[in-house]
Amino acid sequence: MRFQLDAEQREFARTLDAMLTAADVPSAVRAWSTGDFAPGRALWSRLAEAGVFALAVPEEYEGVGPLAVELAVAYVELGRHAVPGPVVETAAVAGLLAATGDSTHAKRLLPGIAAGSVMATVKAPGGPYALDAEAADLTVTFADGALHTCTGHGPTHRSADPARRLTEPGAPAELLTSDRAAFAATDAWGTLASAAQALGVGRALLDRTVAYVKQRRQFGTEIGAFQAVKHQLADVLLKLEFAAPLLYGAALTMSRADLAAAKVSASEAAYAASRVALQLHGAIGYTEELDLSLWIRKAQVLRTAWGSPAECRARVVAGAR
Amino acid sequence: MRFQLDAEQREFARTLDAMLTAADVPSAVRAWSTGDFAPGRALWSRLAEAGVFALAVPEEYEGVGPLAVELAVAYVELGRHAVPGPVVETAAVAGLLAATGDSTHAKRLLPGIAAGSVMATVKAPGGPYALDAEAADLTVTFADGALHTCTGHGPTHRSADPARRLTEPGAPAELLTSDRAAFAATDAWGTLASAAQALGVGRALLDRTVAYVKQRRQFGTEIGAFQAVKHQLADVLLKLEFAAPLLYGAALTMSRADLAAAKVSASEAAYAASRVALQLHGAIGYTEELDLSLWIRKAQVLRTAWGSPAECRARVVAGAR
Amino acid sequence: MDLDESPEEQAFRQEARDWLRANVPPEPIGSLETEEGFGQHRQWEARLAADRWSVVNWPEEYGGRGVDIVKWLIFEEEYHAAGAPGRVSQNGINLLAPTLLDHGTDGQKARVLPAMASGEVIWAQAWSEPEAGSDLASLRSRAERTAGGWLLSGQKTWSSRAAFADRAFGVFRTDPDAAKPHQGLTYLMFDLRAPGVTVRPIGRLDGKPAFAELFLDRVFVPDEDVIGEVGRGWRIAMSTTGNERGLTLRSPGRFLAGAQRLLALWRERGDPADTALRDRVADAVIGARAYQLFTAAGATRFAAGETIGAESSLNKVFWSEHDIRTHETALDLLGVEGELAENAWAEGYVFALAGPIYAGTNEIQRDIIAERLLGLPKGRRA
Amino acid sequence: MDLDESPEEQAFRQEARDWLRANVPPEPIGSLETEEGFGQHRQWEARLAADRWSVVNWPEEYGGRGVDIVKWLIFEEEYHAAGAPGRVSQNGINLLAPTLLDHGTDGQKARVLPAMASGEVIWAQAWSEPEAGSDLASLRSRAERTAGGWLLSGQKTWSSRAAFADRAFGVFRTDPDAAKPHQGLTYLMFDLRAPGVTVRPIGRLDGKPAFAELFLDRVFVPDEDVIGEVGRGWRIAMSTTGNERGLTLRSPGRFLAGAQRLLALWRERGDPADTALRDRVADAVIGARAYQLFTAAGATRFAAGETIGAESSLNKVFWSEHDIRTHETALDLLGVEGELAENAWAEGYVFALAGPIYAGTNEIQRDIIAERLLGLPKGRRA
Repeated sequence: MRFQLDAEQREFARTLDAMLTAADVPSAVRAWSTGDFAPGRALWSRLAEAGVFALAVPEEYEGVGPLAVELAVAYVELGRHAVPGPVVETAAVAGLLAATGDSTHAKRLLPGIAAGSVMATVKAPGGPYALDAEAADLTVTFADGALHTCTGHGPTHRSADPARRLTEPGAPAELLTSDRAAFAATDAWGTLASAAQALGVGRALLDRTVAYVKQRRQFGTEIGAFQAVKHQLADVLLKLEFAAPLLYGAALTMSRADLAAAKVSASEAAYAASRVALQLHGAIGYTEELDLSLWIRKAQVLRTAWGSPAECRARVVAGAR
Repeated sequence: MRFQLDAEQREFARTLDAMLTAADVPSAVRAWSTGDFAPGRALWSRLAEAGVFALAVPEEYEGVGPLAVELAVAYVELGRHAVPGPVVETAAVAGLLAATGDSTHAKRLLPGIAAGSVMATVKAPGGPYALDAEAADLTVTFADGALHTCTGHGPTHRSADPARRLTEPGAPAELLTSDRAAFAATDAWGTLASAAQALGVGRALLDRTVAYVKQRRQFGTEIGAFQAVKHQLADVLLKLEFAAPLLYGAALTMSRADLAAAKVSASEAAYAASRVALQLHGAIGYTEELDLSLWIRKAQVLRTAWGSPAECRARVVAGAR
Repeated sequence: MDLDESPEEQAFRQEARDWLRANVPPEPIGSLETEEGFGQHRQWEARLAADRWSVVNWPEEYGGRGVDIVKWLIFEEEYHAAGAPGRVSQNGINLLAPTLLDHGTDGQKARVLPAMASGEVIWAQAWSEPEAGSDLASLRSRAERTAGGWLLSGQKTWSSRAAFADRAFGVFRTDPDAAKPHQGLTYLMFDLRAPGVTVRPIGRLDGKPAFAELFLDRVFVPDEDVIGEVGRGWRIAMSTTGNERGLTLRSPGRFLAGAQRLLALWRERGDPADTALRDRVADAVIGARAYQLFTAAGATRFAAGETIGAESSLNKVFWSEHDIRTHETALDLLGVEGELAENAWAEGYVFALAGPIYAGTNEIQRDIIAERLLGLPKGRRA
Repeated sequence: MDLDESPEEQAFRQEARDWLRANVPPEPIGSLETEEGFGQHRQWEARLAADRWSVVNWPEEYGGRGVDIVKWLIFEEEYHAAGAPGRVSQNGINLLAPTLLDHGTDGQKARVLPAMASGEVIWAQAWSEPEAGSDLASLRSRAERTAGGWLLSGQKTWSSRAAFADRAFGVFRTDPDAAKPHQGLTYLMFDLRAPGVTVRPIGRLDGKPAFAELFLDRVFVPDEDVIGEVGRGWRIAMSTTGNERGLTLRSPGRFLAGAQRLLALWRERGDPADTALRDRVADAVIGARAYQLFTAAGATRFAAGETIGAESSLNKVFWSEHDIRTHETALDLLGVEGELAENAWAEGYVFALAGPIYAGTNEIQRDIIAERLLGLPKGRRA
């Protein structure tokens, strides 16, 4: 047993972190929110170069995967930097295609996903939208008990997180699979990626808030010296630090119950982090002008994406040994 | 609208408080816990003299009621002083008897309840026990869809609150009523009295803990000066202060939903008070030697008595206009 | 002790209900945080005022009906139950008007209040400054003496409604040499369109410009727009926030109506077997009822001449946390639809999120509760 | 990164499982907080020790198997999954033994450890004093020099197990004139049956004498029972609580088994439609798994030679609050039956309630988390 990221995995995280720190992601997020996808696309290409989208793609389809732990590592960084676009959905579609019995579609589509030239998204059975389908090259939809590709897309609705564009998928075009194993793989990779993203969002919120309370002064002292402030932040750290091992543990087992446990813990931790971040920043945290809002709004909506807290808890109880 | 206790009601509370403060209730509680009912019976007589047990009894049966607000006022004091015995159950039985269509039983039993000579208890439909039936003069039981008196009683089980003796009722003897209105009245008066008792328990816990943190010193200062201590106590006060108007509002309407709202709020507030009391007292609060334990243990078990939190919430949703 | 309404109160409730039924727009009007919606809300204020429903508890001479607090609570219940629009004039009505009624001159009252009641002049508050959040004693914006008045300079922020409002009020430092930071402050009213005022709207979390930054560069304020004595602005501001804040900042009617909407949503969309959500819906109903009754108790004491002091901190913490929980429950009930920015609960949720922050953060309120209501020793907080 | 067990670890797990299956009493033995149950637990310790299962991670010479931390975790999982009795020797094994192994003489180890491993000598801790709760620096009990040893005088309290145990350990003030309150303390072992010792059992909330007050009146302790250097007791005590506390105070196996028991109760008694309780059962399962994996990560680092510092505060807050929530859920699931003092969860609930208080209150742990892990400025806490 060696339950710790190895040196290579940690280095991978540091590389992504450095790349994203240098990339001015907040500007790409704001552009994406207005429907200008170019900066986001450019970021996407750089992430592909770094290997991020090849992690869920098996080697036989020009990927490097499946590498679930590395995917979790990468998506924590994507969440920490609030990378826009259907990053989670692309991982889910990759998982789907790799799991279809018929390799035709996998051969045609997976190499592009791995290389970053195919941005993919999916409308899962749970909801009416395919995230960012407007911007995607491939939209998969669930219809009539099977998964299909789509032609075009319908109207886009605004999300409470403007960086998430809720697009209705177009009409089903080509049948991909009606194999239950492919549905399960979609869900597994989507849940894993989403849990990792949420954990990263939570960490970004905590880090920014800790930095803020160290410099913000009220009543003659840094507010970080107030015990009420300390304890709120300590509780957020607790939630994040106990969600992280669930995430990596789920990446190792890829069991439905473990993934659900990771998703609910990470997204509830991120939501708690967003509430505390807002409370401790005060009014300035409540504006969209501060970058902090990019994470606050994402933390709110990630709770329901890829399994609401209630759905996840039901899966945990159903799947507990 | 005048939603405030009047001078007479406040004076009634003060009188009971003074009487109970002088009466060394903790000793009576400890005796009651060991099966020595004499000091509790003596206390019961004094409460009857003060009119407490006549409040749910209509005037036509030698009572002074029904006076639901006054009963709530009195039972808050009973809770604050941890008075032992089936005080809540006696109020419920009084409500039951007053609501039966047939006045024979009411005439026979209610004057004694009002005078304090009949200590009554009841096994409600929800559970297997009639609280303190060992000590009571009258035990009512629910059987075959009707309410009956009992002959004798079965074995007694230990409660987590040793002052509550969980006795199995004896065999049904005389039929009292099968009128649904009587069931409802039992429940209404039991729930009201229980909510009031819980509120009083919560207040006692808060008062004692506030007094403790003002004198207990750690790290060179009174622990009541720590912000983490302050905020925990502020939250308890909040819960109690918003449970109180629900209690008195329910006494005015006696509606099932309002009573349930009062019960769940008061007993959850009392439980929160018990957890904070224990935490802030530290190890000394964890011993049965300190009187504080009388309230801590009662707060824990009152949550489920006369409607668990879940049952109460179901009633609120069912009954909301 | 009772919760009864007198025949007169019942008649008042019926009159309000009838008027609202006949006049509340059948479809929701635009958000008051948008320019178009702001205009619609201003028109709605005029309609309320035309039939003297905009400020029922004010004296009749200023456009009110002179009703007592119980009737004001009744009106608020009916108002929110009817689904009537949010009150774009609320900053003026809740924060400035009580101050004017207590401390203003007759001339000021006659000049300001009727136009506020009619929606002709919409007021923004200008309390906070970039370096002074909950710590108002450290305000730095200043007013300098000039012929016939004062010149305001400095910066205010988190000025609710200022993006579209007409005038603003706040306290300014008139004596920088005062012995203590609370002293030397003066309460002033000023025109948001006056020369020297720059209004920079700030988008809140949902992008709507719910507040603004104000940059003030030698903005002239005539003496007639000073409220109360020069140098006593702090005490004047505090005297009004203290006694009625708990009762007027958030009316119980608002939460009762919110709980009813949630209950309706639950009945329409909820799964009866889902006790987890049912319990949270129940808590919203219980919380709204508790707040209504807590307020009724406060109103009874207020009507009997008592003042509401530190208890208003209990009030503030309670409603602000209740409001967030209620909206969280609604969003969870809506599931994936709850993510839509345009869903009926989304704007309310964002609005609710500000509750624990403004008007004194809930951390400060809890300190006040502990120190003033429980008598715990003052600490350094850190 | 993996969670795999080596073939050798799997074999160890199987060996432990087989032994436990053959040896764990089929019916629960008495509570270890009663005199009769204490004796039964002592016998159980002897049985464990006879087959070298009582202290698997100790060196073989003292009765252990010298296994590493991973195998210790495996043993604990199997132990609790088998429903084996609580460990009456845990104070000695978890608190005194690590100190002896680090700071004791060879003679002390040989004299104390084997008898501890076999249950022949059961140890109580004697840390707290009436006026020093979490603030250990203010300890006042003293040890005065005498020929060949020390004379202990003073009072200790909250001494777990002391009602029925044989010996105790703690720190005593040997130099009242030391410059700082942390200095001048010495770590000592003493006999609870020695002349001058009065043990007064204290009933906890459920009435069981889970701890005691110790009154010490010139109790003789020979020099051979001083651990480490005289005057350095504080540092010695701290050095052992720091590095492994997080890993040994509460083993994940305990919470995994608890979550399984709750899950079984839910499957037997729960209403599948009651999602409110289902969600809480899920949280117990999730929390136990999180704690298992968090500990696995810590064990990996520990095995790699790293030390566990302030992270043990995260650990302490997590398990103590998880433990209470799990028991609350079970009691709610039991409904009216949950009130019975004799129900299977009642003793565990009362035990769990102590978690957030002892070994440094959770308030202090949160201060440590904020200051040492998040780097927030030290405050005065008040």
